[in-house]
Parts: sequence; C-alpha cells; structure tokens
Amino acid sequence: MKITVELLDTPLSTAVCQPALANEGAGGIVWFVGTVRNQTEGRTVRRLEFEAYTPMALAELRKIGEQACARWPVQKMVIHHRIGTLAIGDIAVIIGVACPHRAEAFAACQFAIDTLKQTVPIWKKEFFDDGAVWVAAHP
Amino acid sequence: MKITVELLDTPLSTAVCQPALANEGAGGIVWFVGTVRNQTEGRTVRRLEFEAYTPMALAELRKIGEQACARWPVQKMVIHHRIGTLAIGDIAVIIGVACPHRAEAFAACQFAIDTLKQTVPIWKKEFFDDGAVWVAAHP
Amino acid sequence: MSLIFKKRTLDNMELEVIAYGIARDILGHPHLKLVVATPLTVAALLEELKSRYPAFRELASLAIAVNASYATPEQVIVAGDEVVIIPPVAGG
Amino acid sequence: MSLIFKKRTLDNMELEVIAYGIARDILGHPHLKLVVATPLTVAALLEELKSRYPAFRELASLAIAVNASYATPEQVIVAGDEVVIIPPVAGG
Repeated sequence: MKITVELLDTPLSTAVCQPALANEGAGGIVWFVGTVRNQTEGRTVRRLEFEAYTPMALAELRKIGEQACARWPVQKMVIHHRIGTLAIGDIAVIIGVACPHRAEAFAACQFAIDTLKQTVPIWKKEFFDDGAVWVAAHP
Repeated sequence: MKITVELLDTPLSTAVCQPALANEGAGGIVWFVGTVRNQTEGRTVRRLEFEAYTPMALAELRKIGEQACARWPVQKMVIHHRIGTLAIGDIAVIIGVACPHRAEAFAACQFAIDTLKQTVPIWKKEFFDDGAVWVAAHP
Repeated sequence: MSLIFKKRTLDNMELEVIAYGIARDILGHPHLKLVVATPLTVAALLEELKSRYPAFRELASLAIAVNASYATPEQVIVAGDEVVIIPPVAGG
Repeated sequence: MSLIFKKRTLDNMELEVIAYGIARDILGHPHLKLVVATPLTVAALLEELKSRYPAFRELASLAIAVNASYATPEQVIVAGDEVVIIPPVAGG
C-alpha cells in the first residue's frame, strides 16, 4: 500500500510507522513529528484532547496522500494521528514520506502537515489550570 | 546539550537519536533519514562504504548545527552519520531538528542535510557487480 | 432538540445534523434535529444555523460536510445524507 | 612515497599530507611525504599536487584541510600542521 493513514487512541511512534515506508528505492525519508507543547501564548497547557469525525478524517488524510503523490514522486507515505487525551510531550501526529530525492520528500511532508492542519476534521481542546479552549476556533 | 553529532559504524535509528531531542517546548520535530538506494543511474548498487576524516567531520557536523541555530530558533538538533560498510536499505544519515514551529524545523533540517552533503569530509564508494566508484568525485 | 423552519411552501424533510468540537458546545448537544423545507442548500443550512446560534458567526470558519466530504454552498442536501457541522479544525 | 620540490632558495620543511577517498587512490597511498620550500601556501600545495598527479585536475573539486578545517588558498602551511587532501565529499 502506497499511502497508509490511521487515527489511533494509543501512543504514536515512528518505529510503528516505519514499515509503511519500507522501500529499497527510496533515497530520502522525511518525518514530521508534532508533539504537545507545554505552552500556548504563555499559558501552561496541562493536557489536551483531540476528537475526530473519523470516517471523514481518514478520507481527508488519504486525500492529502493522493494529492502529494500527484505533485511529487512519492514512493510511500504514512500518516498517524492521535485522538483522545494527550499529555505534554506526547506525539499528536507523525507524517513520513519516502521519495527518490530529499527535496521532494521535504516538500511533500511539509505540504502534508500544512494541509492536514487546514482540512482534516480533527479538533483540539487545550486544558489549562483555569479552563479549556478549542484551539483555532476563533479568529 | 543542544547539538549532538556522532559518526557510528553500527546501524542508525531514530529511536537512538530521539532522546537528544527531548524538549517539552518543541512543537515540531523534523527528521531526515537518508538510506542506501539500490540503484544509481540505472546500475544496481550492491553495497557501499563510507569513510570519514573523523575529527574534521565531527567539527563540520557541529558547525552545521551551530549555523542552523544561528538562523532558526532550533531547540535541539541531532545528526548521526554512519561509516563503514552499508547494505541496501541501511540508514546512512539521520538528522533530527526540534523547533517551536514546524516551518523552522523543516527549513533547518533541509539546510542541515544540504550543507552536510557539501561540506562534511565523508566519502562514499558504491560497489556494483562490475566495479566501484567514488560518488560525486568527477563532474 | 428540535427546530422547525419553513421558508417556502415546498415539501419538508427531517434532517439530523451532527456537531463536533466547539460546534457541539454551541448547540449544547452532539445532534440537532431539524424539519426543513426542501430543496435545502448547504448555504441555507449555514445561514439558518448562524441565525439560530449567533455564536457560529464568531468562529474563524464554519463548513458543512455531507457524507464525509466538504460540501459546496450550492450543494443540495437530500434525505438520508449524513450532515456534519465542521467548525475550525486543529489537527496536528 | 617521497617527493621533493623546491622552487625558491628558502628554508625547506618536511610535510606529510594525508589523503582520503579517491585522493588516496590517486596517490596510491594514504600518506604523501614532501619536502617543501617555505613559505608554502595552500594554493601552491594544490598546484604541486595537480601537476604531479594530473588525475586531481579531473575531480569535481579539491580542497585542503589544515588542522581539521577547510583552508583558504592564501593560508600558509607551517611545520606541525595536519594537512589533509579533501576530494569531493559525498556524505548523507
């Protein structure tokens, strides 16, 4: 399978994603690993929750993979996104892209995370000591 | 330590590099993983050998880290480069960069691998069925 | 919760809208049952939601997914469609 | 292997040059011992190497490292320096 996408409610790791990129022809693999930051605009984040509209989120993730494959010579691509409750330092998302050359892998990986943040129906709620907010909800 | 660089004659893995990037403030980590390709200009590569002028290679790797830190808000950076004999699919280099925001991490990681290929005194010999060549030696 | 709105003397249909994230908080419930006049476009549904729940107007964006795909404003919602309110996403 | 070249009536010094990769193949040995007239610049050393081993002229690039740093052409090599021939690198 060229494109592998998953939503998981258990900890993510590149080691688990790795087999999805196995490809003797690949020269360059670029990974993006997004983690939960301990601060947002100076406020201390205690934990966060991701919720997803699952069937559409999976479809949109796959669409990102297909768009990347149309624009760059992607050999393999994997996207794992976490859902549920995450602690500081936990991995929220992993995107791995294997291409024959590194510039393509960088471009495709950056496209994937940029697009994911714009289109995939996943919502993030950050919990502070004094409340919680839905991230990016308001302008 | 903000910048970690190593030359290793044993298999590389991001899992081994990971602790060097541990940082609760990081929002985006970008990894570049370069593997040994099975073909170069249509010829089948059987194996390859890397040799390094070790003290200078380590100094140049560290310099790349310092330059990246000067240009982007790098929180942590790790570069592991393999030396010795490698088989197809083996990892030749891993570069990991942790930054507060992903665009910076992508830029710094790409800068690091581009610069590594231009400046670090490491030489690669590819072995084919009918001979061997020093990669990039001739125009 | 049920709201009934008719704008034209056309056939009505029952519609259940699903809400996630802050949209669910705004509705106070993950589902909203409506009886709507047909044909119902996505644009008309969005207008109705914003008029009934002004908090939707304050969001950075608001989209509707029909059958797990982003719908265009002109798209007509028909009986049996899975209709989901998509407030600003924030994955990654 | 030892080569002696003197261009001027100045003091001589012994110099050992280390070679890696294809530079070692061109020399046929990882070390080259020279007795050179001083002062010796990096540019002069490169010219001497290219003149004695024309295969160096065919490389995509050729640099000299002095004490584990890239040296400029004007840099003067002094006794005790670690001098390394750097053919085109290909890490990564």
